[in-house]
Amino acid sequence: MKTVINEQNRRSFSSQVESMLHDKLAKCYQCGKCSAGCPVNFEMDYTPNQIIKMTELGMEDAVLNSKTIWLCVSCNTCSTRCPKGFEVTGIMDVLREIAEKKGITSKAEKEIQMFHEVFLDNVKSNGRIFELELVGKYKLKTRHLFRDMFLAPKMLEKGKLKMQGEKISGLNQIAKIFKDFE
Amino acid sequence: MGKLAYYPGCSLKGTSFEYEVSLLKILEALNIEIKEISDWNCCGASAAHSINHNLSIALPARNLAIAEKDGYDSVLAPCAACSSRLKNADYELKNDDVLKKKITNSLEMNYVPAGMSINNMLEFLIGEVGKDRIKSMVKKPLSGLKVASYYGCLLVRPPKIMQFDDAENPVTMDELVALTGAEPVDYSFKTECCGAINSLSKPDVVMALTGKVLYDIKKHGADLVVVACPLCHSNLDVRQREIERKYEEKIGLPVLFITELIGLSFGINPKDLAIDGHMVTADSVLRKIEELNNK
Amino acid sequence: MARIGVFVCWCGSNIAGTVDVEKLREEAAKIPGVVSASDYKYMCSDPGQNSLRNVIKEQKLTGVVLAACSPHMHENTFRKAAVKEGLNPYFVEIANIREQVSWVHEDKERATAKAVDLMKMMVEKVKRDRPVEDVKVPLNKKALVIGGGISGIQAALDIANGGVEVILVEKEPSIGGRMIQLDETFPTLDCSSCIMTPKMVEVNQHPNIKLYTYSEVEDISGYIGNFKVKIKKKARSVVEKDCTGCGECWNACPMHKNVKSEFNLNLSERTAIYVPFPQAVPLIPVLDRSVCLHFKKGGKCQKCYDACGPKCINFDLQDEIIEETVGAIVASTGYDLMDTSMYGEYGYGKYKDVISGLQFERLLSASGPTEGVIKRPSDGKTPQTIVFVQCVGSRDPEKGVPYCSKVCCMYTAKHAKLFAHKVHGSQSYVFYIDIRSTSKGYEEFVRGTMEQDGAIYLRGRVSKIYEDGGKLIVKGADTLSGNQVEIAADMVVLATGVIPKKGSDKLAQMLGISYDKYGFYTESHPKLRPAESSTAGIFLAGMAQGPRDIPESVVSGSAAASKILGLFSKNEYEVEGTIANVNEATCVACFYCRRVCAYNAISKKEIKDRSGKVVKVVASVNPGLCTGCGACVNACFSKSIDVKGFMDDQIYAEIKALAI
Amino acid sequence: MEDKDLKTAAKTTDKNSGDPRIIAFVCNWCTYNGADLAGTSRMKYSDNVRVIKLPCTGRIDPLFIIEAFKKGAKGVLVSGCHPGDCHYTSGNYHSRRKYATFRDLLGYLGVDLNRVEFSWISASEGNKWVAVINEFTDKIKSLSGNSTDIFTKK
Ligand SMILES: Cc1cc2nc3c(=O)[nH]c(=O)nc-3n(C[C@H](O)[C@H](O)[C@H](O)COP(=O)(O)OP(=O)(O)OC[C@H]3O[C@@H](n4cnc5c(N)ncnc54)[C@H](O)[C@@H]3O)c2cc1C
Ligand SMILES: Cc1cc2nc3c(=O)[nH]c(=O)nc-3n(C[C@H](O)[C@H](O)[C@H](O)COP(=O)(O)OP(=O)(O)OC[C@H]3O[C@@H](n4cnc5c(N)ncnc54)[C@H](O)[C@@H]3O)c2cc1C
Ligand code: SF4
Ligand code: SF4
Ligand code: SF4
Ligand code: SF4
Ligand code: SF4
Ligand code: SF4
Ligand code: SF4
Ligand code: SF4
Repeated sequence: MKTVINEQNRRSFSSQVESMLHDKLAKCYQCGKCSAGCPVNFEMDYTPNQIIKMTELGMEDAVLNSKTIWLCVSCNTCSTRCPKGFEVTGIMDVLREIAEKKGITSKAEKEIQMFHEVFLDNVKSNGRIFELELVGKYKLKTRHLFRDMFLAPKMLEKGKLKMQGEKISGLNQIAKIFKDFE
Repeated sequence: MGKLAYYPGCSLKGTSFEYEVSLLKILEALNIEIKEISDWNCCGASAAHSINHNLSIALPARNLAIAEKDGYDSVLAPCAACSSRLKNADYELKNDDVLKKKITNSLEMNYVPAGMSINNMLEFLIGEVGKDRIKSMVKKPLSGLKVASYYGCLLVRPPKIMQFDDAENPVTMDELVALTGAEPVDYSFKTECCGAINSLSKPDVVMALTGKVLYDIKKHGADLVVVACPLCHSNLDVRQREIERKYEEKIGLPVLFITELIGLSFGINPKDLAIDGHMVTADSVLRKIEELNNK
Repeated sequence: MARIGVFVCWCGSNIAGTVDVEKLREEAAKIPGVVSASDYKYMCSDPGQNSLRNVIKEQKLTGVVLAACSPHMHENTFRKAAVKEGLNPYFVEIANIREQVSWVHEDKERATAKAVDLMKMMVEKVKRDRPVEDVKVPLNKKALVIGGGISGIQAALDIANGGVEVILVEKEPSIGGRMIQLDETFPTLDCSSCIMTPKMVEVNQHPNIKLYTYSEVEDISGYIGNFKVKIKKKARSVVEKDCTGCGECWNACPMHKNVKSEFNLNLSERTAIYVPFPQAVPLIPVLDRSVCLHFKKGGKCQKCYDACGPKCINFDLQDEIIEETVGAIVASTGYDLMDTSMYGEYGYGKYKDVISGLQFERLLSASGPTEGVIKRPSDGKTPQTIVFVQCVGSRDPEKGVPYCSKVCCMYTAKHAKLFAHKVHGSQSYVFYIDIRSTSKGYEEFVRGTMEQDGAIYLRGRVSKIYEDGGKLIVKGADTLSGNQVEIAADMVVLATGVIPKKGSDKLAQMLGISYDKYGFYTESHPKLRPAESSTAGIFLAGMAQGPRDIPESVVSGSAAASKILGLFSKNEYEVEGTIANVNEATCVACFYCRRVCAYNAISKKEIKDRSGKVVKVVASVNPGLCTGCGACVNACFSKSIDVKGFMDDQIYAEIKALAI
Repeated sequence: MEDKDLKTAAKTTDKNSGDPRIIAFVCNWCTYNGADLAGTSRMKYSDNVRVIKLPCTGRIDPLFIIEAFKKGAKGVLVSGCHPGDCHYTSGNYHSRRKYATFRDLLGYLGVDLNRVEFSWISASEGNKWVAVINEFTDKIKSLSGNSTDIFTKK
């Protein structure tokens, strides 16, 4: 891989990330401890420390289209062990948020991205999660109709899946929150 | 003990109803009253902070603000994810004045950060209830039962926000296990991540992570696992059969909520604790308890 | 009445080319108090100096101003000339009209105007000069060295060989410090005890060295040339002069199972009466009363006493306090390793086979608990695979310290090398972030570990270590390949960072020297006075100043020694007289001055009347310690303290001379 | 000292704002040598500055600054060694800590803080000395030259 650094783009991207993150990219000294402990590192295309360096170098496209940012499950193992106290988990949040705002759809990990979107839609319309609806909508969207569905009968039998969701009465407040922050 | 608010969160009203049932049962036995926050909303769980930071603070903030308005000074959030989101929101509101202003404006409610004590299930049991009180209620000590405590990520990390136990070697749940008379089992992956929210969208990854934890627990000779998080529970319990099939090795580890284990030691009928609600049946555990009691 | 002479120098055309020297002379002549104003081509030349001397003599000058080059060039020259005519050297002031006027400005009129200003300032200053006498402090030519590691030993030997008496105080039962715990030493792999033991013996036998082991400094007062020291010699319960070191006592002692050996870092046990290691100097045991059955069980046991031929065990011996007076001190108290149990993810303390670098040294050492055979603490098996983790505790501001411990890159390379030499077919893996191998032969040494001895280096930190089936699984990163790796190891050695010896901050407070936030002693100047502390007469050596290896510790020990020998080459210590001075009449004893003085130069002084009753307490400046920095002057609200040569009235006069 | 001493001496600088008098309090070890270096390197800089040498910036008293303004200076520079390079262990740490308090005090006394400058110039920074003097002089020239306005800030 070869990267030609465009100083202007590099600065604007890295400073956007830094200001959302409230942390400095230069703090990371690339020891790799974050990546070593990351539970999902085996699936990632770039390791967390690479994502940090790439962000510093302004490799915006590669970073925002990476699998890594969507695979991260925010377990905070990285940030907790980082010797420099760098917000590794935070940078993943920030990059996902930027990708989302830019309308970038992850090619490799669109299901994860979609799950988050469907989840928030569910919150928006009910104020709470109605799991059956959530799962249904998600399955419809991703067209993975049958995957996981074999669990449903047993879960129903155990009383784990409710047929009726609850809606809260302050839905207008929830709508306002979404309007203000979406 | 001040006025105690209860934030159940969505899972306890759905897939993890066993958690709520058992929790209410043991609190009843302990004679402790908690009240659900009125008209609470979903905290946004992992989805909100994954793609919208401000939303991930605003959603839980509404619940905290309602609790404050209603005069509570302590919230119990049994779901580890919910308690984590509530603590995160509290932390951010405390440290980011600009955001705090935006959010309280949007909510049209005030909230004083750090004014409320936000407790996960374990903190609540150890801190608000107290070891002595729990111990005094143990009618049927579970001695001889080997129990592995699985903490996962959300209870302990990030430590600067969670302010709970040791992030690498937590012991609180083990202490509670010991109170029931059971024997805590030490193993290597107490705080290793189970894959959490990606359960539906990335089942293979989740099975790999959860499998690793389960097989390690198995190897260390536990009879069962206890958890304090619906997400952990659903990955360890609901997915267990599939994991066995995938890795072609039996696990057969019942996964109980810590509240259920405590309920059993209180002598509460397993049915009343909804222990039959799990996908991996807990019969083996119940049988072992009977055997040990008869000895 | 002031009689000032002003001498304007042309410096050839260097000054005269830009400054109107005649005008300058004329202006000088107009100033009240100036009785002579002259100019000359080269004031610093012999004829120039002679004319200066002549005018001083003939005009009976009370002060001299030279408008010439920078005082840093020729102030001394002119002062010496003035002294020859009986003038106090501090009555010579220089107006710097070359470096700060003629060489930096071009407009002749304006440059001349500035030169006039500078000259006037100096005239006003010199009018207010008071005679300053250089202070002479008598020196007790005896040195105290605190800490008998390699740096302290080196300092003590160098001083003693220079013919000066030395007192060496070591708090452990034996001298040797950390170095004697090491196996072979990088970069040349000499056996540590082979090169260390002779030095230890030499210390013990040197006629100029008085050795106090198992002793600590209790109190220090005084100043350069005259420190009063109280040394507590802890009771060994053994009469030293009679003991032959035969070992009958410790062989007889029943307490050999449950006391962990400090020297072997808990990897073996020792008896209640013990020497820390067989080559201890002095070879005299210490009876550890905290575990001895005689003391714990009311006199039940006295097996050691029975076994001892010369009957030199005495259960009733008490701590002794010894008082000494010395002229200079070396602080060489060395280091400790960090406690890595704060790394829950590495399982130090939980997994027996996760050990520190210093523990590994003991496993390597032929005189160690395994007689040099590398064995796992858990089951005694020889490991085939060892993972070394560098920078544990160091470079980790979150859990440890931000600094680099400097020696661990090298000792890890050494460990991997020695492991390869001792266990054939074995494999070591080293996790590192950067390799710091910057002294002579070091980089080659590390390369050798990789290229000849086959250690595999992975660039990255380790995130977690856990046990699985008798193996330690090490989860680390290799950022170069971009991979996460897991290695199943038999043993893990943590390259634990170094911190100052416990209690070094307390000792620093007692000595009145400054130390950084970690507890390392700070040098008087980090580059140019690395052997000196902030306090005159107290010198530094070894790891107590900061991470360093043996060669550097030796160099610093020698440096401290040579500073002391230099100091002691005279009978008195001379201090420039431009130091602080207290007006006892106005001092109100608030001691704000003492708080700001970084050199501990201010003390309380009691003024007594004839009957010996204290009538007043005032601040008193210790000329041996004061540097004349002037910080105290501003702290004093009653204006009772001033620095000679830079008195308040002089500075105000200079400002006033510039009034427009 | 008697004021008439001065009256006999020639006025050397104009009173008008175009030619302000600047007094620099510098330490003997670093900045004074830095200024000397500018000289030995024959660099050129504004001739409005008059240097007063002190042992250390730790010796500097806020009243010196006030006095300098009272005696007609339009700007005051304080310059010493870089932190950590102080000839005296911690002299300039003291003064650095003091500067914050200094500024407060000067502000309280009504001194226009634009007219007081603190800097660190080492013995090897002849060029920095030149730059600091030139920039500071320009800055002072750009401020109004009326001496009263130095003290009349609320
Ligand atoms: C694992 C490891 C391996 C190493 N290997 C090498 C190597 O191969 N080559 C190399 O060059 N360097 C090596 N080093 C570095 C080397 O150990 C140090 O550079 C050296 O020991 C420093 O000597 P010192 O005299 O300054 O301190 P120390 O050896 O610590 O000596 C200080 C002495 O002062 C005594 N003391 C402390 N406080 C007091 C007090 N208040 N009163 C009286 N006495 C006191 C202590 O008991 C001790 O005896 C290694 C370090 C480690 C940790
Ligand atoms: C680019 C660079 C930057 C550096 N920056 C720093 C820094 O920021 N901080 C730091 O601590 N160190 C720094 N250093 C290192 C520093 O320069 C050296 O440590 C230091 O100068 C060594 O001093 P020395 O007296 O040993 O040698 P030198 O400075 O080389 O002095 C040797 C002298 O001996 C003379 N000489 C040689 N042969 C003879 C002979 N036969 N007869 C008579 N005279 C002879 C030479 O002319 C010379 O004057 C830097 C080095 C470099 C290359
Ligand atoms: S652990 Fe911290 S310092 Fe190390 S690479 Fe990751 S973010 Fe950077
Ligand atoms: S928070 Fe994300 S990047 Fe960090 S360790 Fe967990 S999954 Fe990996
Ligand atoms: S037996 Fe006596 S002489 Fe021998 S070492 Fe012990 S104390 Fe010394
Ligand atoms: S008296 Fe104490 S030191 Fe002596 S042999 Fe008995 S236990 Fe050991
Ligand atoms: S010497 Fe090497 S191992 Fe030690 S702290 Fe420095 S870089 Fe890390
Ligand atoms: S040779 Fe110089 S640049 Fe390279 S590692 Fe060594 S000190 Fe650093
Ligand atoms: S500050 Fe002044 S008055 Fe106070 S003790 Fe010191 S010299 Fe005396
Ligand atoms: S001049 Fe400096 S060293 Fe001397 S007493 Fe005052 S503050 Fe201390």
